[in-house]
Amino acid sequence: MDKNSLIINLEDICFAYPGRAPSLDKLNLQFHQGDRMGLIGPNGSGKTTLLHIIMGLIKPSSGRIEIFGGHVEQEKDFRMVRQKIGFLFQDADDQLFSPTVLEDVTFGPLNLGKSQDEAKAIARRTLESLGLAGFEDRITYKLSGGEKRLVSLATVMAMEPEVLLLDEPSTGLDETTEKRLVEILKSVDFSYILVSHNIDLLIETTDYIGYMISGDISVDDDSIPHTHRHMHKHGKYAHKHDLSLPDKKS
Amino acid sequence: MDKNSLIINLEDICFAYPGRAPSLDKLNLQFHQGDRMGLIGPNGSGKTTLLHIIMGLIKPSSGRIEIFGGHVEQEKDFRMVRQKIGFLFQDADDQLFSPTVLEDVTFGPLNLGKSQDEAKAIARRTLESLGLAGFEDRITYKLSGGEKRLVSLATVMAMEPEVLLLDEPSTGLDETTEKRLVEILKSVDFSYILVSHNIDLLIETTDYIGYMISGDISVDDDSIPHTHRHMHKHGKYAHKHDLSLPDKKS
Amino acid sequence: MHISEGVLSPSVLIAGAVLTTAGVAIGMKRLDHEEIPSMGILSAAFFVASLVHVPIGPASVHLVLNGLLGLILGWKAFPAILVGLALQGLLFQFGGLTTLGVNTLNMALPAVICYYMFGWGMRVGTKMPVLTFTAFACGSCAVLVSGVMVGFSLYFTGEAFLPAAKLVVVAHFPIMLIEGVLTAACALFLRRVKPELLEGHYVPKSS
Amino acid sequence: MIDEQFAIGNSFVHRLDPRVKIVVMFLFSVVVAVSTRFVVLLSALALGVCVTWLASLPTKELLRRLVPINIFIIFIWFFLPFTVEGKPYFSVGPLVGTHEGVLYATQITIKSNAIVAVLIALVSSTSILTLGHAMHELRAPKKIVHLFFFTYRYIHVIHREYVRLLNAMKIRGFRPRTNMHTYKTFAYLVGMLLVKSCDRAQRVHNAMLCRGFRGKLYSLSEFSLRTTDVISLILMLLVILGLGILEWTKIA
Ligand SMILES: Nc1ncnc2c1ncn2[C@@H]1O[C@H](COP(=O)(O)OP(=O)(O)OP(=O)(O)O)[C@@H](O)[C@H]1O
Ligand SMILES: Nc1ncnc2c1ncn2[C@@H]1O[C@H](COP(=O)(O)OP(=O)(O)OP(=O)(O)O)[C@@H](O)[C@H]1O
Ligand SMILES: [Mg+2]
Ligand SMILES: [Mg+2]
Repeated sequence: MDKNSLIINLEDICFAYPGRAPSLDKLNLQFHQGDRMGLIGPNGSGKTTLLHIIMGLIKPSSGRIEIFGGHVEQEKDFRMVRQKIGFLFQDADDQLFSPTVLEDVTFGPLNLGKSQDEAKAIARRTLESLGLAGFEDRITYKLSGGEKRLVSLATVMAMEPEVLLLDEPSTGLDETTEKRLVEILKSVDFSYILVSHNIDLLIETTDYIGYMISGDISVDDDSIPHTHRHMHKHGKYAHKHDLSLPDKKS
Repeated sequence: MDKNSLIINLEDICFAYPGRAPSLDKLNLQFHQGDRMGLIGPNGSGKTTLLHIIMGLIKPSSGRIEIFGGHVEQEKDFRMVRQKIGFLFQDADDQLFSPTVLEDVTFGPLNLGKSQDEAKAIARRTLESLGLAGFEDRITYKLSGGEKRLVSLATVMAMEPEVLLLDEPSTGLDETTEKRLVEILKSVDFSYILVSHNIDLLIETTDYIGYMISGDISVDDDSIPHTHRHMHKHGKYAHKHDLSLPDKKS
Repeated sequence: MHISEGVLSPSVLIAGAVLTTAGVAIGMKRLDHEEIPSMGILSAAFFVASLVHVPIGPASVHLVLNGLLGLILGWKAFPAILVGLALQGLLFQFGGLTTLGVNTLNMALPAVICYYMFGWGMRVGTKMPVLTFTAFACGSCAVLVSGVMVGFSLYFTGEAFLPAAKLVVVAHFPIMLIEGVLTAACALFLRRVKPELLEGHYVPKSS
Repeated sequence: MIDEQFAIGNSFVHRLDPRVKIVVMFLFSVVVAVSTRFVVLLSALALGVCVTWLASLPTKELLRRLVPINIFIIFIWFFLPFTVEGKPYFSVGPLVGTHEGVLYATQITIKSNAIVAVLIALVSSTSILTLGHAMHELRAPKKIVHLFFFTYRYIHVIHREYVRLLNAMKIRGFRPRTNMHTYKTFAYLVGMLLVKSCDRAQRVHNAMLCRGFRGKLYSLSEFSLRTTDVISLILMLLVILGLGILEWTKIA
């Protein structure tokens, strides 16, 4: 598949939860191989809904979904989609449902028809690549918040997807864990869509940012480099925009 | 009570969850009437634990707690504390348990011995002051994340406390709601302690910031004004440090 | 009330085990593989709810909620209660293996009976007073029947247990009242907040 | 509250294969539950004490855990001595306690404590997850084993939610009393827990779908019997068999 082929193509997607105003309203989205897209927008603007539509967890009331060049509509079409697109949920407790870390990470590969041994090998490899070697036999519910988030990421990556959808992966994480997550995202060569309220995080980890507002996305490509100068108290504390701006020393 | 009287005085507080390393380790804290204190620190450094100790939800293994000049130790001492100090939990959006907003906001006043009518009047007044007029009969469970957070704040404010403890009140909120929260905080004349990972928020809403690390606080008063200059893409999007810096136009 | 190990006669223990096995088998048959995670989560919720202690005068009792459980789960109450009791046994030693059958039966059968007797009151469109009444009746009857069944388990073990059995039943009366009130209030809450839960649509299934 | 203190340890009993422990515990419970002879019951109790000693469990905690069952036993002691017919033995006011009654109540007391002691020593010394896996290996129905796993997994999450709600009530001045306000509040609490659990069920289901879930659940578990496991199993089985023989043949 060439670098810039279209992976996700949504056309005029509409969706409303029963008895609600539309969450998605004639939404269009083109996402290409190699893209790293950020998505920001107010609470309730439909970001999570959009990701659920892509994964086939809810079905749009109208519109057309094409993924990897094929039209997807039925549950069985989405089975294929879910092998190729990994989805990191907002709450790690929802994603880690197995008793131990190893069981949780092997769950995906086993469902894809891998043997127990292959699945374990994949799991070990994935955990190691995220710096989680030695976590295999830890009990999932006893992990700390940050560890849970990273293990969740491992469960998704163990499916060896081509694209990742990340729904607010950094909420509630401190700077160290957040930084680790950012490093991981920068080092893997996935295409991904990252939803976050944190613009600094998005600027650092994505190539372009979509702004979602009342069920539609506007992508703004003319990223205008500009200069801020500012001054503030508490300069002694490490603070986020120090870390997030590659050119801060300019 | 004069402006600068000591409200919260913690001396050598130690606490450890069973089978864990100490979460608080000989912690000292003086908090005065009129103070607006920020608290920042890595995950697991004990910020939430500290607030729980102040509210008497967990009991320290050693150390002395004085609140409003009195030594508090027993559950019944803390009942008085809870009337005067309001606490917004870290996961504020899941601290609502009543079917409707009105029932939830009246819950506190009713427990304080107010009559139904008084409680309702207080609730209406509080909701209005937070811009939530008309929310009375909404089902709490069906509110959006941001609305839940604001209603939770209303439930706490309806107790008419003198001090507020806020545990990461802005996580998961979009900029609009976060700004609204900041406006509310700036407009009320409470003393408060605000825990957040977001230094910009703290700088904007508090007078001084405590840094919490492995169970102890260091307060750093020499806020050194300094200048950053930086440049980044996506300048067209409103972004957080634009809002948070009073002197950005300098 | 849990009956301790070593009290009941072998015949009562065996009867309890056999009937519980049958009940669990029926419950499991109605449970798809796909629903197991959801059922587990709901069972966990009931487990936690049963840790709630409510004051009654100077004492406090923990909730049973088998009426509510029956209303929501029907026959699936059997596996849910079996797993719940097994975990209680393992975590708090409230019971052991030989009495697991009898204890499950004593809680789950009333749940299922009440489901058939009062479940209709939860359906869409029933009026508030009807809902309140049926929910109250369901909550209190489930506890009453449980009490009576515990009494009979003792009585069938030996005539000598008769006075103890009677006292067990009487001791369930105040709990009945509380459970009735709680079940009714809870049903009203669910009706307002998430009615589908009362109408049997509580587990996600993929289409 | 929901922690497994006894599962931490490295005694001989802790290291036994969990399948052996389950089998032994099951057979032991059944044999003792149906036994009536004092020789058998006393040997069983002695055995129970031995096993708990082998597991080197903290005595205080052990005794604390024996409290719940013994409350029921004490309840029984108020009745049985007086209601079982037989030779008068003692009297309290108008009530006459019989010799047979006291013996019967004693028998129950010993049985109960023996069974629960072994239960604690063998089963509580194993983590619940390991037990689940062992049940799977012992061919317990798969659906039940998985239901057990999911319930156990989410008890912790939901318990945390419960504590959070309870704290939210506390800081708003709530004090449980015997009144409608209290009962209504607890009903809301339970209702909220159920509603949230339902939503969580939906989310977990979605997460599983995204990882290719099609109704099949897996368990990874590998236990291998070691020589000590086999020897202990045989030894324990012989002892239990001995108890059985003692009971039914009435020798000794
Ligand atoms: N399960 C649901 N049932 C009914 N309405 C829902 C449900 N989930 C979301 N909604 C509604 O759909 C709209 C879009 O919600 P969505 O969760 O997609 O927003 P979001 O952009 O992800 O917000 P956030 O930033 O808070 O995560 C909101 O108005 C929300 O209230
Ligand atoms: N209920 C609990 N049981 C056991 N350990 C706990 C519990 N709550 C917190 N801890 C532990 O206590 C320590 C302090 O936790 P605390 O929640 O106070 O940190 P925090 O500073 O609020 O972190 P965060 O920024 O993530 O909110 C952590 O190591 C945490 O793992
Ligand atoms: Mg969202
Ligand atoms: Mg915290």
